[in-house]
Amino acid sequence: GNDGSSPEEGGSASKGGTLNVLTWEGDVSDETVADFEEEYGVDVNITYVEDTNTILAKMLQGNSEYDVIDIESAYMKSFVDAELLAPLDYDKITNYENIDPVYVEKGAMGDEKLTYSLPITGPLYTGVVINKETCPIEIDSFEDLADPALEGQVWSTNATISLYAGALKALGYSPNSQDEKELNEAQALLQKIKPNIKAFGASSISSLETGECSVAYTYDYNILMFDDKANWDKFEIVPETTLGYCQYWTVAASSENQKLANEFINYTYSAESAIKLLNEWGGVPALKRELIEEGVAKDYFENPMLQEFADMWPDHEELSVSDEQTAIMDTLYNELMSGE
Amino acid sequence: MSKPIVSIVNVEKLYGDNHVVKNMNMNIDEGEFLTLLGPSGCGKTTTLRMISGFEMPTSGTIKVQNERIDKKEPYQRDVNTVFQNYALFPNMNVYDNVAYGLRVKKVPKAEIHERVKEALKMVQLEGFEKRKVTQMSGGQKQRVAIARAIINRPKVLLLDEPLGALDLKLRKQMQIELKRLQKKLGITFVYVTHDQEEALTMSDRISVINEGRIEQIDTPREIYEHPKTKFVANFIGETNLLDAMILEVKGNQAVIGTEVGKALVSLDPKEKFQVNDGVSVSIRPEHMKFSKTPVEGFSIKGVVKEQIFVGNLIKMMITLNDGTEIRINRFDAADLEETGELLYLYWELPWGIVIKEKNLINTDSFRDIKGGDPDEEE
Amino acid sequence: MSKPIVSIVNVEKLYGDNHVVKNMNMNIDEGEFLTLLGPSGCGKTTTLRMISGFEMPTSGTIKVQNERIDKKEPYQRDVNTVFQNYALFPNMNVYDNVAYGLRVKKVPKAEIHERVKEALKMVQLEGFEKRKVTQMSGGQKQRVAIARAIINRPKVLLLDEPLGALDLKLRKQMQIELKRLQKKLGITFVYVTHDQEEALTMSDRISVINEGRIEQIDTPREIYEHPKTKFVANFIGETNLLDAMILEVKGNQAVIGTEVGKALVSLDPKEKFQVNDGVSVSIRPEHMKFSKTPVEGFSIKGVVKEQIFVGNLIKMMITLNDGTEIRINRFDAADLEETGELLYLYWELPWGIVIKEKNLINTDSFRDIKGGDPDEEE
Amino acid sequence: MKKSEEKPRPKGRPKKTRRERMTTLIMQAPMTIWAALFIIAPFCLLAFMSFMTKGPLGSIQYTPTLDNYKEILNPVYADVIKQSLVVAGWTTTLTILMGYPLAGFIAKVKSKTSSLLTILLMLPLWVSGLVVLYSFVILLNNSGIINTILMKLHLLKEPLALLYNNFAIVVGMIYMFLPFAVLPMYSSIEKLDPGLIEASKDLGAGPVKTFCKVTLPLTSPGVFAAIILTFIPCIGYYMVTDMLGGGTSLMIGNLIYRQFTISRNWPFGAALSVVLAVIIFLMVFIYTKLGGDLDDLGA
Amino acid sequence: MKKKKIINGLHKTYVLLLFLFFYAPVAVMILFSFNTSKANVVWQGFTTKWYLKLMGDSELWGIFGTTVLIAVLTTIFASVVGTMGAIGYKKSKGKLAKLITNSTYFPIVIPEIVLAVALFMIFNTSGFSLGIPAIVIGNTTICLPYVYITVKSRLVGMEPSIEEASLDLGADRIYTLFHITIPQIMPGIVSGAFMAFSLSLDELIITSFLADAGTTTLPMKVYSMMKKGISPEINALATVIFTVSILCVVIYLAVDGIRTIKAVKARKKPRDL
Ligand SMILES: Nc1ncnc2c1ncn2[C@@H]1O[C@H](COP(=O)(O)OP(=O)(O)OP(=O)(O)O)[C@@H](O)[C@H]1O
Ligand SMILES: Nc1ncnc2c1ncn2[C@@H]1O[C@H](COP(=O)(O)OP(=O)(O)OP(=O)(O)O)[C@@H](O)[C@H]1O
Ligand SMILES: [Mg+2]
Ligand SMILES: [Mg+2]
Repeated sequence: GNDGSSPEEGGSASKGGTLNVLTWEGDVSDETVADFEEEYGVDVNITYVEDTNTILAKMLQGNSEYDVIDIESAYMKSFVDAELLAPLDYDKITNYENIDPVYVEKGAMGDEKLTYSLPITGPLYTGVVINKETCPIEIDSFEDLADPALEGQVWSTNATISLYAGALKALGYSPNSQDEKELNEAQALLQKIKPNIKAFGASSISSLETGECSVAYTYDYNILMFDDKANWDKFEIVPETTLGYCQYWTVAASSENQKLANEFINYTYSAESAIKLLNEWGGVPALKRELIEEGVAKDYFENPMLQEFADMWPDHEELSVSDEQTAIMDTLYNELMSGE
Repeated sequence: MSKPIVSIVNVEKLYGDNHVVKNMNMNIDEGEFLTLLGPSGCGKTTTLRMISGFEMPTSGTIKVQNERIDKKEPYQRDVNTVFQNYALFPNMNVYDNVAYGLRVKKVPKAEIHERVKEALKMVQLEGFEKRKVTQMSGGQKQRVAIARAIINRPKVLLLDEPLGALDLKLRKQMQIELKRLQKKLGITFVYVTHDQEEALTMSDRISVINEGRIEQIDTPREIYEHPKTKFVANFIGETNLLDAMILEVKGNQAVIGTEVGKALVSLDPKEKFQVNDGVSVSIRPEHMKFSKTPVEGFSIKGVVKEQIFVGNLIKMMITLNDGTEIRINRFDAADLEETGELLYLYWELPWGIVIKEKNLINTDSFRDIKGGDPDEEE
Repeated sequence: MSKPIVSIVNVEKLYGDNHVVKNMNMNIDEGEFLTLLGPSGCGKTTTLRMISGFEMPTSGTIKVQNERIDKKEPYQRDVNTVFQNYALFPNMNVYDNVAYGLRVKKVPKAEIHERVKEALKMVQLEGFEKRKVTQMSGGQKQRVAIARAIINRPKVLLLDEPLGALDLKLRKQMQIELKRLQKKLGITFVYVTHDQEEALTMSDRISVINEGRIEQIDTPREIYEHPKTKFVANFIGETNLLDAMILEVKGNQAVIGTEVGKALVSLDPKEKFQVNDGVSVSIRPEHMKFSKTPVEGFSIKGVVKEQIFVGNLIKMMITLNDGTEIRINRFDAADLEETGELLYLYWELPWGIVIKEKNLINTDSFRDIKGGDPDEEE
Repeated sequence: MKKSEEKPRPKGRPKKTRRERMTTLIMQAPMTIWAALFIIAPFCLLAFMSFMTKGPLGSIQYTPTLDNYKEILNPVYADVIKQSLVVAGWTTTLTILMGYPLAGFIAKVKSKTSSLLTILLMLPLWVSGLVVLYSFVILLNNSGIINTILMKLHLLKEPLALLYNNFAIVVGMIYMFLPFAVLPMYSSIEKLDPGLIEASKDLGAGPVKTFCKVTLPLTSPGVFAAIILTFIPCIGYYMVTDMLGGGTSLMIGNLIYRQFTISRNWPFGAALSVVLAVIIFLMVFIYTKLGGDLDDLGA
Repeated sequence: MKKKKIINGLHKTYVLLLFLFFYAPVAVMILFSFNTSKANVVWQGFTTKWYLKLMGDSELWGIFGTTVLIAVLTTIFASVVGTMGAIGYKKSKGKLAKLITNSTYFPIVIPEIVLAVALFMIFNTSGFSLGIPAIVIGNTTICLPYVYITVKSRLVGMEPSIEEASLDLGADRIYTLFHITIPQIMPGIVSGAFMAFSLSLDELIITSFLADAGTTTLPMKVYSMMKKGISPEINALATVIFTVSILCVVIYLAVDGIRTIKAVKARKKPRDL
């Protein structure tokens, strides 16, 4: 393989033991995990995240045995501030070079120098997606979702941050604004949109596919984009509405297996691992394209979105939420959701 | 006899293969107290349930006041039941239980009130209106059940072992009460019991049932003194049964031979007996006599095995040669005989009841129905 | 009397405020058949449960063979119980039920086998070893329960209404069987029943209990013929009770006055009676006589209200002036009297039993205990 | 006579022997400890926490405050609670209405058949409630199986909105809780003495009257138990609202869940839990006062 | 009578429809385990690849194993603690006894999430580490009342004199417990245990609060997949579980049927007495 560090030399010290990895579905392929276990002779426990906040809460209570944690950028600052993360050992992460510089240069919000974190894949976006076949109106801004013509046709993410950040951005504010006035304005906008919303939830693909909804404000459309070639023409994103963020590998400060943790992170950056991931889950690769081009389907990179996503990234202000913002948004959210 | 209020004609009932009621024919007269008596499982409850409508006869007809009712729903019949376990509604108090039948019929409130009071008075439960039925004793519950049934003024009241769950003393007391109530109301009572004493005390007529068949319908006295079958003789009261054969017929009398000796009996002139006929002779314990010397015509003897003093009588057990045990009840509180003493047994002729063997078809019920209604249906 | 095997001294039992057993004193002799007789709720079961160890006396001592056992666990006592509802182990077959007591004691298998066989033979259940107890009839279950209890060869066998759930016929039969078994085994039986006839039939002695108090302990005959209290007279057999006052004492006889007339009685020489003493006179229905003309010394009269034929006897109901009902049983099957006829009542002197009023303290049980064991404790 | 003058022994004589008490104590011990450690103590702590203050990043500061409860007075939360109760109420009503005839049927058939039916009823939940629930998304969506069939049959032109509304929530909830609700109703119907039904008919009441006046009142313990067994879990079971309801309105279960996850505000979550617990306790209290028996809940 | 037949017919039809309602989603679940689409909402084509994948999916089987392990442990704990408690508290009427027995009912009458939160807090505060032991404790707490109630109802229905008969025959309390009481209440224990097992298998709320890094259960896995749609592989696993359950029921019925046939034959033997 083309991985820089050979398992023999790196792994000898860490033979045996267990590595607890907390990650999102789709951020590491099952095969890679199995390969790693075999090569290093360790057990890898994969736990899937439901919500990063929960992890943060658990870790703040000192009740966690995770070694490797997959964090979304929005919470990076909180994790760093709470000193929950250990600095990465770049000596172990030799595959660092494989990563597309675009993603490394920008760094993560709250960890701009990537002391603690490395992006797992290319950027993810939350934004408005339209089913071109069924959407009754032209949409080019977030506010358009309030159009009465869309009544009962909108799917929305249920992630608080994305909701308010999207509204803030549409109003011309920073998506990470903590200003109460600005947030209240955002609330007013959301309240206008809410009657149109059919459902809040995680998975939106199905509802767009089944015709349940014609528009979705969602964070997982990228998967849909790459999953099925037929969808490439059917769906369209509204670039003005996008929020970008990345998932990052980090190592827990409390981890007793830091060396192995770094080795694991390094392992996922091998071209082989990246190819397996793309083939299993799709998505924007974090590695340089030339390293993986051969491993994936011929038409994989023909998807026009792929380039667009990569190109959009430098202009995006990554999401990052503070404690105060969480508190305010939360109250607003409860208010938003309580009325009929 | 007055006109029949209930008539049961050729009724058969099968549960699957189980032939529970066999060709039953019976007329029940207006105002009479008729008891169905028989051992457990003989089909008494089944018969009652067919009259009340909870079971359908497999074949045959049942009429109440000449109206075929076997196609009516139970709640459309003018017949009420007092259930063995009372079946009081536990969610209602005494008043509501008794008023139930009237409320269902939408009788005006004032009238309900009136009639409930009257019914409760009838069963001597005034003042218990508000009591929960779960807080009442067995006898009281029984009375509520009766009040609840009679308030509807049914033509026929069916009672399925209504006193079965009560203790002896209370039972005796309720027997008398029930009988009085029946007289006062003038309603026809069809009463089920397996307690022969109860049947004898209360009934105008008793219908003795065995394995789904009516063995005899008659007045208590007739049944006690002139059982038509061995089963009836044995089931009603204690008795000593001797299997015998007629050796000699002399007018109304006969000499019979048993395994343990000869004896004399008098014959029923209405029936024909011949020499060599197999018969059974039933002699009640209180009619069995003994003597220390042989008695003319009798040659049955045995030894005293046991004598027990039971309240007002002395029960003697005599063992015959072939091991048969004969019971004798003596009411005179004279001194006991010696255990082991040899005694000669005899009886006064009228008390030795002769029953023909193979006489078990219920001819009697046929006779009974003959006078019944003429318009029998297909 | 032989030496007592169970002695109950000054035993009291309270459930909360409910005084269930009151200062009970009783000796039970070895090998005797003692019956506790009394109405429902009088404390019979409680007494039995104190002997078997399922309840602790609130105060007082209980000894079996001079050993205080009230501090022993039930399973350490040489006493076994036959429960009213049998309490057979439903998860075991007949053999296992009977063998249970021996298995617990780790008796060798061969011996268990031997003894189970013997016990089953004793109760005539050979061949039923493998039968599930749920598939047996009431009488059979009863016998298994007895076999299970006697296999332990207890010194005392306690039986709590063992025949209560059986029907009349079977019950009579089991009474005789039980009595025979007791004689054969020679074990002391303490038998509980509320059926006085059963008590009279089976017992050597009867202890009549009323509201937690022993009213009288005596042989059946003595209890029937010489009840010490009104309660006993009333509870044992049917009786006619007349409240009266002594008007005149003449040697062993007395003239008494009731509300409905005068009568003669003979007095028990052991007790002192004075003029003006309040007494009750008990006359059994079978001892009450009547005549169409007045009888010397008696001036009680009444009219015939009802006459019922019950099997072997005729029950007459006579109403006196003050409304009291008098019952008369006639065993001669002669013709009935006319209803409404005026009759004069009398009795032969020995059958009019005089009971002193206020004679309800159980002096008798004290007398009984006096001869008891001398080493009573603190 | 001397003996009887002796004072009765002190009343305190034990009713049971020492061994019996020992055995009882040993048997009681595990459940006592369990209840104390894992039920009573946690609830006490929960109550305690509800009076604490939220610290930065979701930590807890042990300074007592009533703010959490004051916050609950905010009409927003009253709305959330009301909304939850309404959905739970609908679910419960429909579950009972649908479950009662089923319970009646199970009670009516032979005992073999009835135990088979009970097993069949529970079996789908055995597999994994969530996976089966997810199947409802496949069944109910606009181009789902039901809409497709109805449209193929030309019964519909436009697909019916079956998913992401209260209808879907209630269907899902019924699916999850009906089996549990049927059991207590079944056992109380089975316990009903058939003699009482006959008595009622005998007294002239037709089937409908008999049902209203006898059957229903006498099986009400089972119905009450079923109500409790449906209503209470409904309130907290946020998965169904999330998955099938589209989450357009917040339920109290989700709200509490959010406090411990997204909002990281434990004291407030604790306070909400306490309030919810109190509401439910009041209901259960009324239930027992009406003569309900908690034992019926075990079916 | 005719009316009765019609009503009976309607009743049967209703029950049939209700079971249709219950099994429709199951049928869909089974059908979609053969779906090629990963998002698994729209039918795209038939495949058995998910079953092949499932066979080699050590991770999923590991999760399944964890789930079953937790359920088994929960069942054992709940059965033992609940049974002992029911026996021990059968006759107790004191205030303390009431407190304990009533609090045992808490988990049924309180929304699960409240209990989850309370347990989560107590473990955190006391420093008891989360993970399988904590999950088992949590699940046991939820299942305990079911075992307690079912066993208690058996105990109440049990003839009290049967235990007394055993003592009377010389067996001490322990012997009586094992030879008389437990066989008598076994059906209660079994149905309580069954309840505990199935509740625990499907338990999500408490489990996800009390899970630690290395522990995932099947419901947790399923719930986390909601983001992208539940993969047909999960459907395949659920189908396998379902099939096994059905097989168990069928085997049970068969064994039971054979037993009844035997019993009927035995009864037909000539009756003694
Ligand atoms: N619903 C039924 N299905 C099948 N067999 C039945 C049914 N009801 C009664 N039987 C059978 O019919 C026979 C007669 O039963 P029935 O209840 O009429 O007897 P019974 O004379 O009332 O007896 P008991 O004195 O015990 O009440 C019995 O053998 C009984 O087993
Ligand atoms: N465990 C108990 N707790 C409280 N009171 C009891 C208890 N057991 C019995 N009693 C009361 O004690 C009294 C006597 O009861 P006991 O069972 O000894 O009566 P009994 O003579 O056996 O009656 P029966 O003939 O009905 O069996 C009754 O009033 C009963 O209510
Ligand atoms: Mg009957
Ligand atoms: Mg008793």
